Amino acid sequence: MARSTAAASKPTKLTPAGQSGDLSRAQRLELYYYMRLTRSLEERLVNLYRQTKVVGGLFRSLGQEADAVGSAYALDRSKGDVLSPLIRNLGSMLVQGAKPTEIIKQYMAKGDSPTRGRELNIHYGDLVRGFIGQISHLGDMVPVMAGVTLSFKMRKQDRVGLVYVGDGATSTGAFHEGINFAAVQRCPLVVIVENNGYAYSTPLSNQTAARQLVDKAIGYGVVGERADGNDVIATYEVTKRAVDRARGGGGVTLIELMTYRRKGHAEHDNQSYVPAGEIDRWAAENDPIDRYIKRLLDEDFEESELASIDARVTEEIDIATDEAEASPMPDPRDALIGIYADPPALSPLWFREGIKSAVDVHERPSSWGTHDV
Amino acid sequence: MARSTAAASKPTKLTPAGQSGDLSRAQRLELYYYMRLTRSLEERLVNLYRQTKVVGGLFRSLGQEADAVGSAYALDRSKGDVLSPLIRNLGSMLVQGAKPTEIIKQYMAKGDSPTRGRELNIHYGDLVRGFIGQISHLGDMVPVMAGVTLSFKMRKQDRVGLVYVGDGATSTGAFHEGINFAAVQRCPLVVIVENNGYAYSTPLSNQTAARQLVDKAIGYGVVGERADGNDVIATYEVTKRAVDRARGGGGVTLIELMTYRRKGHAEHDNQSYVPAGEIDRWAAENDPIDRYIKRLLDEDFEESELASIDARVTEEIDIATDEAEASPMPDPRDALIGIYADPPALSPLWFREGIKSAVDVHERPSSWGTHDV
Amino acid sequence: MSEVTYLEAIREALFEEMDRDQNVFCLGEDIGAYGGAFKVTEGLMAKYGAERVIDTPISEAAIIGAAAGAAHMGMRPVCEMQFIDFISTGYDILTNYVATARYRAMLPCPMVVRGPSGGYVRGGPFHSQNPEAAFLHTPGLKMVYPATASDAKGLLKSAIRDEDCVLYFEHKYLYRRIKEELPGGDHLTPIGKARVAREGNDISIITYAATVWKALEAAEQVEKEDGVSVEVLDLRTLLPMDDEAIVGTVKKTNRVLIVHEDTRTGGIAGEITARINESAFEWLDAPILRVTAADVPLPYSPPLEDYVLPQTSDIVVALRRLAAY
Amino acid sequence: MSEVTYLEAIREALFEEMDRDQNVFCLGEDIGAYGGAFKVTEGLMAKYGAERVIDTPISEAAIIGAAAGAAHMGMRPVCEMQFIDFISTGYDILTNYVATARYRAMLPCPMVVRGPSGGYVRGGPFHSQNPEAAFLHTPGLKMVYPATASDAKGLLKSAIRDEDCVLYFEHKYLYRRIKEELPGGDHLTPIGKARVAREGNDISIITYAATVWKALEAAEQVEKEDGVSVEVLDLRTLLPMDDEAIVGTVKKTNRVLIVHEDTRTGGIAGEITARINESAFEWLDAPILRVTAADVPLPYSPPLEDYVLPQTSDIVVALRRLAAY
Ligand SMILES: Cc1ncc(C[n+]2csc(CCOP(=O)(O)OP(=O)(O)O)c2C)c(N)n1
Ligand SMILES: Cc1ncc(C[n+]2csc(CCOP(=O)(O)OP(=O)(O)O)c2C)c(N)n1
Ligand SMILES: [Mg+2]
Ligand SMILES: [Mg+2]
Repeated sequence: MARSTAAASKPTKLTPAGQSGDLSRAQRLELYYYMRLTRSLEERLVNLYRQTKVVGGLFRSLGQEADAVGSAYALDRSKGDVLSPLIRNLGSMLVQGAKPTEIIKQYMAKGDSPTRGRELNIHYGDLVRGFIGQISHLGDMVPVMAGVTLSFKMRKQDRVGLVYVGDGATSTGAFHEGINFAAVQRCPLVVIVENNGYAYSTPLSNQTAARQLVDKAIGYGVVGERADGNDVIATYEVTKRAVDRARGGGGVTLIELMTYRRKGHAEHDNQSYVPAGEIDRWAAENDPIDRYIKRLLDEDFEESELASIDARVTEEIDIATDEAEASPMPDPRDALIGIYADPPALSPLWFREGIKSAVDVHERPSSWGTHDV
Repeated sequence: MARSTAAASKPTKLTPAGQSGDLSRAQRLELYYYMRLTRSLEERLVNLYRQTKVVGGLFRSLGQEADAVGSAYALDRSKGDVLSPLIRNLGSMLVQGAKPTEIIKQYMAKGDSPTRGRELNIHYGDLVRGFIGQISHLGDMVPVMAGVTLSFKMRKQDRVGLVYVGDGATSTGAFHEGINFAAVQRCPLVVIVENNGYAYSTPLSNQTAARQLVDKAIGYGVVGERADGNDVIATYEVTKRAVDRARGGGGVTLIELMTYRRKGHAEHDNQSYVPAGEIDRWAAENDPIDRYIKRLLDEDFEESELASIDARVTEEIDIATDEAEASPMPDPRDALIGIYADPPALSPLWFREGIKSAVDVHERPSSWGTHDV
Repeated sequence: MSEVTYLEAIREALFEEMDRDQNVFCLGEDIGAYGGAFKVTEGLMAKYGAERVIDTPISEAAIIGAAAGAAHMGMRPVCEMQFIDFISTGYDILTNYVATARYRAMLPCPMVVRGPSGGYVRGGPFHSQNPEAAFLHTPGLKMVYPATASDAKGLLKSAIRDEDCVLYFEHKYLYRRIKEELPGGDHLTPIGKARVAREGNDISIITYAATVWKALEAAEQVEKEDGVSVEVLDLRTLLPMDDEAIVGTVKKTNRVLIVHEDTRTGGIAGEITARINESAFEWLDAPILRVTAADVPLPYSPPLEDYVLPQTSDIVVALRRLAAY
Repeated sequence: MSEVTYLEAIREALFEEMDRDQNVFCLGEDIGAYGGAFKVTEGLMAKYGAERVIDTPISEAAIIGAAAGAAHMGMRPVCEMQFIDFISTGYDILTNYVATARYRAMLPCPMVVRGPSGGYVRGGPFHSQNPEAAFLHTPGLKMVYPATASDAKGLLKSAIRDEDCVLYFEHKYLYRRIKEELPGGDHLTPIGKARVAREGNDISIITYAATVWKALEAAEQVEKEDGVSVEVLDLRTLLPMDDEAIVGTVKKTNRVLIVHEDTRTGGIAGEITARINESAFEWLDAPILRVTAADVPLPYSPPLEDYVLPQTSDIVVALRRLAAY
C-alpha cells in the first residue's frame, strides 16, 4: 500500500480563532441560522417533553451548537459528502438537510417519522442528503464511516466523510479499530472528537490519562488538530482544512474540538457531579451563539438581520411542530415489515392473527400493564 | 482519581545498548541459559513435529529469544510478579518457571500436560509461578492483565504485571480498551509490544500508519519507550525501568521492542511474502544469541562456560522429551470435568453411556472418519 | 419490615456483599459518583470509596476482562453494563476468555456481570434487549434473571458468592414497579432452582423475568373466565437449567406454554422444548407452544413495541388454544 | 469437467462474482499477498489488485463495520474471518449495527462474512467453533453452512448477490476432503432451501455441514445392518429456516433425529424441535432426539475432541433407539 508517513504530524496547539476569510456574508448568516435553529428546536423539544409528548429521553446540545454546525458546514453537499452524527449533533444534521419536522416526529415516535417510529430521537439518516444514522453503541460508527469513505476511494469519487465521537467514545474498541483501519487505507475521513468534558457523569480524567485527546493522532499516523469548538468559525476552518486534506488524498485527520456540555446527559440528569459554578461560567463566558452574535455585530452585520433569522426560525419550528403533532402514530403491523429485502414482511405470530392491537383489545391498563412508562 | 499527567512523556528514541551494570555474573549466564533453552527446545519441537508427534501447528520464536527472555527477567518472581505470554514468548515462560517437559507435553496433547490436553502449545499458565495462559483471540490478555494488576493496587501488594502483544495485536479493540483502562487506573502494568515486522503475512505498513508503535503511548497518557529487542541486556534494562516505575506507583509503560520473526507464522508458512534476503540478513547480522555470545566473550566469559550451559540444556531437553513421550494421552471422559466448580462434572450424553471412545469402538477410520488431520 | 422494590433489593444485595467480603468490588460506567444510570449503585461509592466502586471508561470489553483478571487473583468483581445491550461489545472476552477459564486453564473466574435488561419501557432497539439467548450456548457461564424483589436480592448474593461467572439480568420494567417484604437475614436464592410462582393442574406456563407477571395475570383470567387451572414456573436461573422443575411441572399438567419476552427464533424456548421432548415426550397431551416477541429489533414507538412484545392477551389466547386441544 | 474440492468451489465463486460485478470486493487478514490462512483467496489479489482484495489490520469489528459502510454505498463486500472463531470480536457491530440496518434505518447492507468453521481437526477451543447458535437469535441476519462443494459454490454466489447480510460458514474439515463435479454455468444455490441428501422412509435426520456426512454414513449402516430407511435433510441455510422442508420430512417419516456438531444447550436443534412441535406435533411417533457435541469448549487432544464431538457411531445409537421406539 503506497503511504507516506509524512502525513503524520505532531499534534498542534489550539488552532487560533478563525478568520472566516473564505465565507461569504450569506454563509456567515447561514451559520447563525443553523445554530439558532438547533437551539430553538431543542427548546421546543423541551416544551414537548414537559408536556410528555416526547416518548423516551431528550438529549440536548446546549452550548455545543457551534461545534456541530461549524464542522458540518465544512462538508460539500453538492459533492455528496456524508457525515455520521452523534446524539449531540442535531446541528450537523440540520446543516446536512435534516428538517425540524422530521426531528420532532422522531422524538414523538410518529408513524411518518423517518424511521416510522422504530428508532429514537435523532437516530436516523438519509443517504441522499448525506447523513447516516447512528446506533446507540458508541464507537461503532467509526468503522462504518471508514467503510463509507473506503468506497469513495475505491470508486475514485470526490467525496469525503465525517464522523463524530464523544470524548467518552474514544475509549471504545470500535473507535480504535475504525480509525486505524481508515488510517491504513488512507480513507477520505475526518474524525471529530467532541470533547465536552463529560461522558454521562464521567469527567475526562476518568476516561483517559492522556493530556489531550488529539494526542491519539500520532499513534494512528494521522494528522491531529485541536480547535475551540465554541468558536463556529474556528471549528469550520479546522474541519475545512481536514476535509480538503481528505479530498486531496491526504487521508484521515483527527480533530479534537473543545467544548462543554451544559445540560445533563439527558433531560433527567441533574448534573450533581458537576463542580459548582462550572456550568454558569461556561454559559456566561463561552456560549457559542452569544460569542458569534458579538462577532457578527463587531463585523458588519445588523441586529435586525439576526432578529429576522430568529423570527424565521421560530416560524419554521411552529410549522414543524404543528405538522408533527398532527401526524399519526404508526400502525402496529408496520412492525413486521422490512427485516429482510426478501421476504419483505413477517407474518403475524399465530396468537396475533386477527388481533389488531393486543394491548388495545385485551390489556388491563389499570393493573400491571404496559401503558405507564 | 489522583493522577499526575507528568507521567506522560514523549516517546524516546531507541534506548542505547544496555550496560548490564546491575546484573551479576551468574545472572548474565542465566540469560544465556534461557535463550539457549528457548532455541534448543523449539528445535527439539521441530524434530517432534516432523515425526508428527506434535498435534497441530508449531510456533517458533527464532530470532526473538532476547526480547522474550530479557523482558521477563526484569520481573521479580520472589515478589509474585505475573506475566501473560504470547505465542512467541516461550522464553518468557521459561524464565518464569515453565518446564520443558510441560511444553513438550502440551505440544503432544498429553493427558498430564498442564491443560490435560485441552489447550494448544504454550497456551497455559500457573498462578503460583506467575504466568497466565493466553487465549487465541489477540488483545484479550491486555484487559485481563489490567485486572490482575488492578487487584495488586487495590490490595496494596508490591507486585507488577507484564503483558505482551504483537505488532498486529495493537490493532485490536481489546488492546486499546485494556491499556486505556490500566492507564486511567494507574495499574502497575508493563505492556510490551513485540514489533517483529509481521503479523502472519501482514507487514507493519498494512497494520498501522503510525511511524512507530511507541507513538501510541502518548495517546494513552503513559510512558513510552523503545528498545532493541535483539539485545537481551537492552531489553532487560528497558523493562526493568518500567517494572520499577510500575512498582513505584508510576503506572503503565508501553515498550516497543524491535525484533524480527525469522520463521513463518507457524511451521507450515513458507514466508513467500517476505522480501528476498531479509531473513538471511537478520540471521547473519542480528541473531540475538550470536550477539549475546559475542558480548559475553568480549566481557570476561569463557567459551567453555557457554558450552557447558549448552550441554546442560541438551540434557534437560532430552530428559523432558523422554518423559513427555512416555506420558499418556488423556482419558476421553476427562473432557466432561470442570466446566463449573459446581457441578464439577457433566454426565455423558445419553448416546455415549457405556461407550468408552466412540471413535475407537465404532468409527471406520478408512472412510470419512476423524483420524487423519 | 417495610416493602422494598426490585431495584432496592439489588442495591441491598450489593451493600451486604461488600460489607461481608472485602474482595467484592464494583466497576462500570457512571456507577460511582452518579450512582448509575438507574441509581442502582447509589450510595455505594460514598460508603466504600473509589477503590471499590470504580467509574470506568466506556469500554465493556475492558470492564469484563479486568474483572476476570482480578477474579483470578481472588477478588469478586461485580461489573455493571449501563444497559445490558452493551454486553455485546464484551461478547468475545466473555464467551472466549471468561467462560472457558476454568475448563481450559483451571483458572477460577468468580465474577458477576449485571445490567438493566428488557423492554416494555419505550427504550427502542438498543436499550431493551434480553441477552440470554446469546449466552445460553456458552458452556461455562451461568445466567439468572429474577422476577421478584426477593429473588433479585437472593440471586445477586448467590451470584457474587458463586465460584464461576454469573450473568445477572435485572428487568428494568420491574425496577420500581414491584415491591415486597424481603426475607430477613442472609437471604440467598439458590442458583439453578426454579420457583413455582402459581400452582395449577391443567396447563404449565414456563417463563421468567417480566413475563412471569404477564403469565400470572393471564392465569388468573383463564381461571376466572374459563375455569382452567394454570401453573406458572418462574425459571429464575436460565443456565444451568432446572430440568427437574421443568419436567416436574410437565408431568403434572401435560400441557406446556413457554413464554419469553425475547425474540422467537433461537430464543431460549427452543432449548426448553427440546429438553421436554427428550425427557417427558410421553407426558405431552398437546404441542408445546411459545408466546414470544416477534423476530424484529424492538421498535420504539408505543404501538409498535406493544405489538412486538408478548402481552397478557396473547398468553390468554395461547392458554385457551392449549386448553381446547 | 474435473472434480473440484469444497475449498476450490469457494474460490471459484469468489472469482466468478468479482468478475461479474465490479462492486464485489474482499477484505480480511492475510487474504491478499498470502492468499489466506487456508489459501481460499489464493490468486485473487494477483488478478484483482490490492484495491479489491484488501489485507486489513487485525480488527474484526473494523472489517465488518467497514464492510457495512461500503455496502450502504452500493458495494458488495465479502469479509473473511481468518477463523470464524474471531467473529466474536465483531459480534456487537454485526448484531446491533449490520443486522438492524434495514429495519431501523431502511439502509441496505448487502454483505457476506465468511470464514473457516468447525472441528474434527485438532484445532482446540479457539480454532474449531461453530458460530451459528450465537447468531440464530438475531433478526436481520441470514446464515448458510454448505456441506457439499456444489453448495459451497452456489450458496456463496447467492450470498454475495443477496440484498442482506449473509454469514457464510465453511467447514474446514471439508475443505480438501470432499470433491465433486460442479454444475456448469452461473450455478446458484437458493438461500432458504434445504436439500434432501438421502431419501428414506423410517426416520429423518436433520443436519447440516460436516455432520451431513456422518449422518449419511450412519444411515447406510443402519440400512444395511437393521433394514431401517433413513432420510437425511441437509439444511444448507440455517436462517431463515426452511420450515417447509423440515415439516415435509417429519410428516413423511414421523421420527426425527437432529444432529449438529455444535454444543448441545442453546444449539440450533432446540429451535428446530420447537418448530416441529408447533407445526407437526400430531405426526410425531417418537420424541425428537438430538446428537450434538457435549457442552464444553472443544478440547484439543485427539481422544478428548473425538469424545466431545458427535461421531457416526453416536448417530447409529440414536437411530436405533428411534427405530425401536
Ligand atoms: C458501547 C456503549 N457503552 C455504553 C453506552 C451508554 N452511554 C450512552 S452515552 C454515554 C456517554 C457518552 O459520552 P461521550 O462519548 O463523551 O458523548 P457525549 O454524550 O458527551 O456527547 C454512555 C456511557 C453506550 N451508548 N455504548
Ligand atoms: C482477534 C484475532 N484475530 C485474528 C487472529 C488470527 N491470528 C493469529 S496470530 C495472527 C498474527 C499475529 O501477529 P502479531 O500480533 O504481530 O504477533 P506475532 O505472531 O508476530 O508475534 C493472527 C492474525 C487471532 N488470533 N485473533
Ligand atoms: Mg462527552
Ligand atoms: Mg508480529
